[in-house]
Amino acid sequence: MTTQTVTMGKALNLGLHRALADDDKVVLMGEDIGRLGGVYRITDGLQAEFGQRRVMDTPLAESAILGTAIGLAYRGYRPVVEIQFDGFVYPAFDQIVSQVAKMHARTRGLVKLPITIRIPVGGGIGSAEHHSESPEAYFAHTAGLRVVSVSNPQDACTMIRQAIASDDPVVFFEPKRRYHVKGEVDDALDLAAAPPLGAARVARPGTDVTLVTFGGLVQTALDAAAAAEDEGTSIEVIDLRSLSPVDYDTVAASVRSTGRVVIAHEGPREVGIAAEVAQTITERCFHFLEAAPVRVTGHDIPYPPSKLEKHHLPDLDRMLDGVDRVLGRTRVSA
Amino acid sequence: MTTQTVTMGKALNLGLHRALADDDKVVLMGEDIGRLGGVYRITDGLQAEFGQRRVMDTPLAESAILGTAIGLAYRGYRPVVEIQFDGFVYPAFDQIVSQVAKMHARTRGLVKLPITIRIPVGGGIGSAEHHSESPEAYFAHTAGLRVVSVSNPQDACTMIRQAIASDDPVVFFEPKRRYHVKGEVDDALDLAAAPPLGAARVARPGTDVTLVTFGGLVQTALDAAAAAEDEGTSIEVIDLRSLSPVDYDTVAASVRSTGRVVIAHEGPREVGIAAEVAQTITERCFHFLEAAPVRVTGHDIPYPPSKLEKHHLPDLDRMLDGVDRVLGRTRVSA
Amino acid sequence: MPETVRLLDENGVRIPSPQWDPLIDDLDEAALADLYEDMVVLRRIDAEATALQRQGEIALWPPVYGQEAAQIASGRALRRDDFVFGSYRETGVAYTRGIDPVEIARVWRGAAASAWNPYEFHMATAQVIIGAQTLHATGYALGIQNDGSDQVAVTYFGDGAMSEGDVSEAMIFAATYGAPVVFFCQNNQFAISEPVTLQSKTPLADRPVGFGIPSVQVDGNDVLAVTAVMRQALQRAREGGGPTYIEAVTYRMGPHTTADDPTRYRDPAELELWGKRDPISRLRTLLETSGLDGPELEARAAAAADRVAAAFRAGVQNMPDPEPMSVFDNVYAEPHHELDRQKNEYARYLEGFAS
Amino acid sequence: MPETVRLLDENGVRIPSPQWDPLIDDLDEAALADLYEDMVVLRRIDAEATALQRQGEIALWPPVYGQEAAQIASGRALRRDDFVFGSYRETGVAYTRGIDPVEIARVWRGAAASAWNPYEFHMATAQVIIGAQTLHATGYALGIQNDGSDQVAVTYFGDGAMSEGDVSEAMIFAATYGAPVVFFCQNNQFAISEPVTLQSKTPLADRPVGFGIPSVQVDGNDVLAVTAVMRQALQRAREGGGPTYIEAVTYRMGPHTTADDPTRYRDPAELELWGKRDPISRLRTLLETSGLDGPELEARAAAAADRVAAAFRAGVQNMPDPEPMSVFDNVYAEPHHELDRQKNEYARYLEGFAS
Ligand SMILES: Cc1ncc(C[n+]2csc(CCOP(=O)(O)OP(=O)(O)O)c2C)c(N)n1
Ligand SMILES: Cc1ncc(C[n+]2csc(CCOP(=O)(O)OP(=O)(O)O)c2C)c(N)n1
Ligand SMILES: [Mg+2]
Ligand SMILES: [Mg+2]
Repeated sequence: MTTQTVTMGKALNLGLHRALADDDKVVLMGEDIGRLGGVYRITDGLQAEFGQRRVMDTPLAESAILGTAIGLAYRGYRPVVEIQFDGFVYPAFDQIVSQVAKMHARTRGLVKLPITIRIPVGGGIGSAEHHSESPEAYFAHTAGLRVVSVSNPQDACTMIRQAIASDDPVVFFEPKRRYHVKGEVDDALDLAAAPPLGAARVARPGTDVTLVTFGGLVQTALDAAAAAEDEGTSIEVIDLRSLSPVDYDTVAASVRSTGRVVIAHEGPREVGIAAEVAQTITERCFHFLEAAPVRVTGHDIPYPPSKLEKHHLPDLDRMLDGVDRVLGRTRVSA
Repeated sequence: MTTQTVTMGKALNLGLHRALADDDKVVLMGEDIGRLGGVYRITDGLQAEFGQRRVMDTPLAESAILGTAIGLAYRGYRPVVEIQFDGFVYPAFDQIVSQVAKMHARTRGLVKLPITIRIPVGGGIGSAEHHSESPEAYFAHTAGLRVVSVSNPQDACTMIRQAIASDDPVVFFEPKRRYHVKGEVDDALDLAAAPPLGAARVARPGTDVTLVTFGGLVQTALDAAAAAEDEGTSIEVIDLRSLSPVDYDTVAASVRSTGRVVIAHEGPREVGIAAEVAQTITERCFHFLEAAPVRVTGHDIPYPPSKLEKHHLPDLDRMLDGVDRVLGRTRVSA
Repeated sequence: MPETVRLLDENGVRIPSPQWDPLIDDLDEAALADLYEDMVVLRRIDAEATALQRQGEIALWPPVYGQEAAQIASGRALRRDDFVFGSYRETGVAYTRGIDPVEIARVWRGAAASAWNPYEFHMATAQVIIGAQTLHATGYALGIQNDGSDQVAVTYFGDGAMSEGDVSEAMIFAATYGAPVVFFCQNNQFAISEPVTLQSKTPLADRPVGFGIPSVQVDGNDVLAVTAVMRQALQRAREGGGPTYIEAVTYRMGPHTTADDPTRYRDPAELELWGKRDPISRLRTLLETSGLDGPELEARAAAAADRVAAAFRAGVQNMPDPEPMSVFDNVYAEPHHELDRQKNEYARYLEGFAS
Repeated sequence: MPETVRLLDENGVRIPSPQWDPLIDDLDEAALADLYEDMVVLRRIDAEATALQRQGEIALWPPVYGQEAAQIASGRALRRDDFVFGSYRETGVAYTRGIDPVEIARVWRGAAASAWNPYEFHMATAQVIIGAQTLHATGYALGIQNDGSDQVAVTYFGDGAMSEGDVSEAMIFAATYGAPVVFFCQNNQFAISEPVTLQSKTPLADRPVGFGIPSVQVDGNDVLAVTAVMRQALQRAREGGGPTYIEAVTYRMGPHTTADDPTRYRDPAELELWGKRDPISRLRTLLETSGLDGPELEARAAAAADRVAAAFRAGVQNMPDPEPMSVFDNVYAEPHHELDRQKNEYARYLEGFAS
């Protein structure tokens, strides 16, 4: 085992590198991913090493990136597509929803589309309009796709390899605000031995409240749990990792023991991921619930200008406020 | 008051006619809507009467239809756009999500986009792939849009007029399977006196279970309620009419009295409308709930070939099964 | 804009062309008679399908009627291992690939989401989203290029499709990478009710030129010309010359689908005019002129059409409905616990009725 | 492809043109000196913004550096009631419309989602989704047409945008309806790191021709030529002649935005080459040749730039942060009970901290 301490961005780079090295059917496609190495440098150095056919700078057209990835997959390739920012995935929505998601069912399993759609996601980075979106719910609602969101360097490295290895299309969310955070990474981990792509993770055990989140908010949830502990509340933090399907066994087991659940995400609340998780948990754990599940989410508004994003994004205080609400307390804030 | 008995399709035609006659800023745009009058003849005769500038056959490009509608709205027009079938809205998704939904907030209210996006929706019509989709959740999740779904001729006629009159963009779903069903329609109803666009309607009062649905399934729910009455169960049927925002006052009032709620729709379950309605009701009525809210929905699959659509779509039996489940009974079917 | 390539005029008279003739000099009478038979069979499949639709055996059918030469000649020009990505109106192309029309009807009957095995026939299943397949073909062509193969990807689409952003993007990608793909546009003059003049005031074949793609307009009702231009395009792609666009100018003699009523929007005089440009009778005249026995030719083709039609009808009528629980199949390639759960729930629900 | 229109060469020497000169014969020295000053001021705004970004006053800035002639000359050619739909890199065009650069910086500071009032300046606020605005302009032009007005809609976009399906669709719609819209493409050779050759191997100005739209390529660093072609295009649109495409060939001398490092992908020799084609010094030479006092001209422009820069800097530095609760404003034009509820919840939550 060879571990190194790297940022999450570098961990993704290592994972992509290994996928390219392991399987010559893997090709990377996207805007500015080749010579520049991507605006976040996630693909840095890969074109130089693997050449322009394996790491393709494409013309500026997202629908075409997905559409040609489908054709490549049709021929046996495993395309890994980068959407430059979350807000630029919508021009490709038709190809994703009507083609990528439906092809395997349409062809009765004859045509597999092992396409990985990498999307830098979410806010908290002080960026411009369309650069801080959280479109996870659109994809989780779409049958035929798998949707994951990574929260730390080791998961980023392992899960990108698993996503590429999966015979299903995977929408792979990378929270931008975590790109620069470092951690220990073994980029040669045996994929079969690693937790499967669909498994949630108890990021911190606790007994009073279950706090479910994913991606960029996992660290916030851990911080909230640490803060709550000082106040005498024990929070179990679950990192969903997979948003579709959700690993409900892990979530339900926790809620059966705590009786209370808070679900947090950056994306809008209405018909969002938290609604789904909350209702499914209500269905499966109704008699264990001491209180209605609480959602701590972005508001139902277009992403605000960055000076105001802190008033949109769930932070430690809003998570603790949610915890208080699910505990039936009215929080008196610091 | 001048009422006539017409199909829901004709009721829409009458509503569009009145909107065109009342306001010369109203323009209709879409594929085959002019000379042909639309594949469902909803715009039949309108081009002949109002001319090619008011009722425009457009080139075959959905993104452009929405994009140019935005430009027209920018200049003070009130475009009514027809998407030929539910499955063809995705090429326009970017313009809808990134422009239509966000423009008013982006420009601090300076630019209004009173665009109505008409979408024939749903299954049960024995049609081909992409012709029976239920994409409501994608739009209800999108802040900045209003989303409605009509279930009967009078609502169709009145609500299309209200949608066009609204200064907000409205995604207007028309369940295809109801186009041919007739009812009494007054197409000159005073819009101010009519129930507002956002209001739900108790379609049938009842005491044991609240059955919430919309669009094409309202009649099914009424039939289920009638059948259940014979078995001694009193179902209150709520026609949501507006999917975003949902009129939770009406739904919550019902659930507070029944203690049990079933939500039914054709679209996929995961992160669907029913998840949102269920969770919001759980939040607002937790202590009134005798059982977890039950969802009766399409499966999380691509819409199946039409010979199998009856195994995907909620029907009377599946609704009654849901009612039994929320009542804690195990249904013994006929 | 180059002129429209035409090698056989509307009256079945051969128009010699030093440029194009060498590309079809192997097309002897036997080969032409085969093309004739293919077209007759195809027209019969359409007629049979239309009848089956009227009888309620299938829900819908999009006829190829009028476009037989465009589809048969271009399809026959392909090598077996070339790969086709078409729309929903490519019965003729599918026929040239050896695909059983029963499989096509399976979809229109609502018994399957798609039909044949794409890898068996080197043809993707039908695409309903207008223009989407042009990108798939371009991507497939990039794969061919990566593999160093001399196969060609061929995409079929309509005049209406030319307006969809996807089709422009496909040409842009194909041009940028010099991908071995042929864009075969059947300009049948209509997108449902909309005349092609609504998609463009200028010839559609001008567009690819703007993207840097060689473009040729061809009389789509002329088997010889279609064969020639298609062979040239394939050859160019095989030799690394990149994409070509072909616009086959033809006419949709039937309705958009069996659900359509073209009398609402179509000029009868136009229909009559195009009826005189029929691809089948034109070829028949040529064959007769070159000495073949017309009635014999016709009888042989009719016999073949009868055989195909009978098998087609029988296949459709005997088609079983799919299994209810199959709605859950193949949504994912790998295990999916949540969908399994839904599947089990629904199975239990169905069992409730059995008991 | 017609040749590139150029009326002022790289050394500031006037190239006479019987075709184009009549379109600019009113441009006397005073008018040219104004254009010169505009360009100097614009370059200064860029420099100031870049400094403000370094100082953390704004988060990001997309410089126009190098593209001054393309934006100033085309913007100055517009009538006040023409309506502009641009991208995020149109500081110069906005300047010609009278828009305060402070408003532009407000957005890049993250203090507002958009800046000025579109109806006050007849210019839509910045568009970040590449190419989307070309459709808005086309739709607006359809409205102009309906109204029987002789206004023109003008859309600005980049070489990279030419690949997005929306831009092709916009040209298709504009051509079909003969909409009074000018497509103004600033080919600054790059889409972030990607050279224009990745978007197209052939000249971008060929594409509109394929859509049936008159197309002209112009030296984008030549104020005279840009003025001439823009005036012609506007005139055509006003007279009912429909859309025109203009490709202004220029160069992005700076980074894509202040966050970009162009040394990773750009050839220094190319940069140097384009530095010699500078639009400002070229015009200055012309003015000097025609007898104007260079240093005086420069001093006057510098003074104007100083004034604008000082006001700009002060405006940005004194910009207040927006109100927290304003995130809920204007999501809808009409009352929305659910959002009001969320707003009230959040207000109560914030009040909790105050207590
Ligand atoms: C994205 C999309 N929009 C709309 C439709 C509805 N539709 C089906 S066929 C058709 C016309 C297609 O015309 P053309 O491309 O000329 O092909 P043809 O039917 O003439 O073969 C339309 C608008 C669709 N299938 N997909
Ligand atoms: C739909 C979309 N995809 C990707 C991006 C990211 N992006 C921002 S600017 C840019 C390059 C644009 O190049 P060009 O059109 O030439 O304009 P320029 O920046 O050179 O002015 C890209 C890819 C975006 N903003 N929108
Ligand atoms: Mg057609
Ligand atoms: Mg550029």
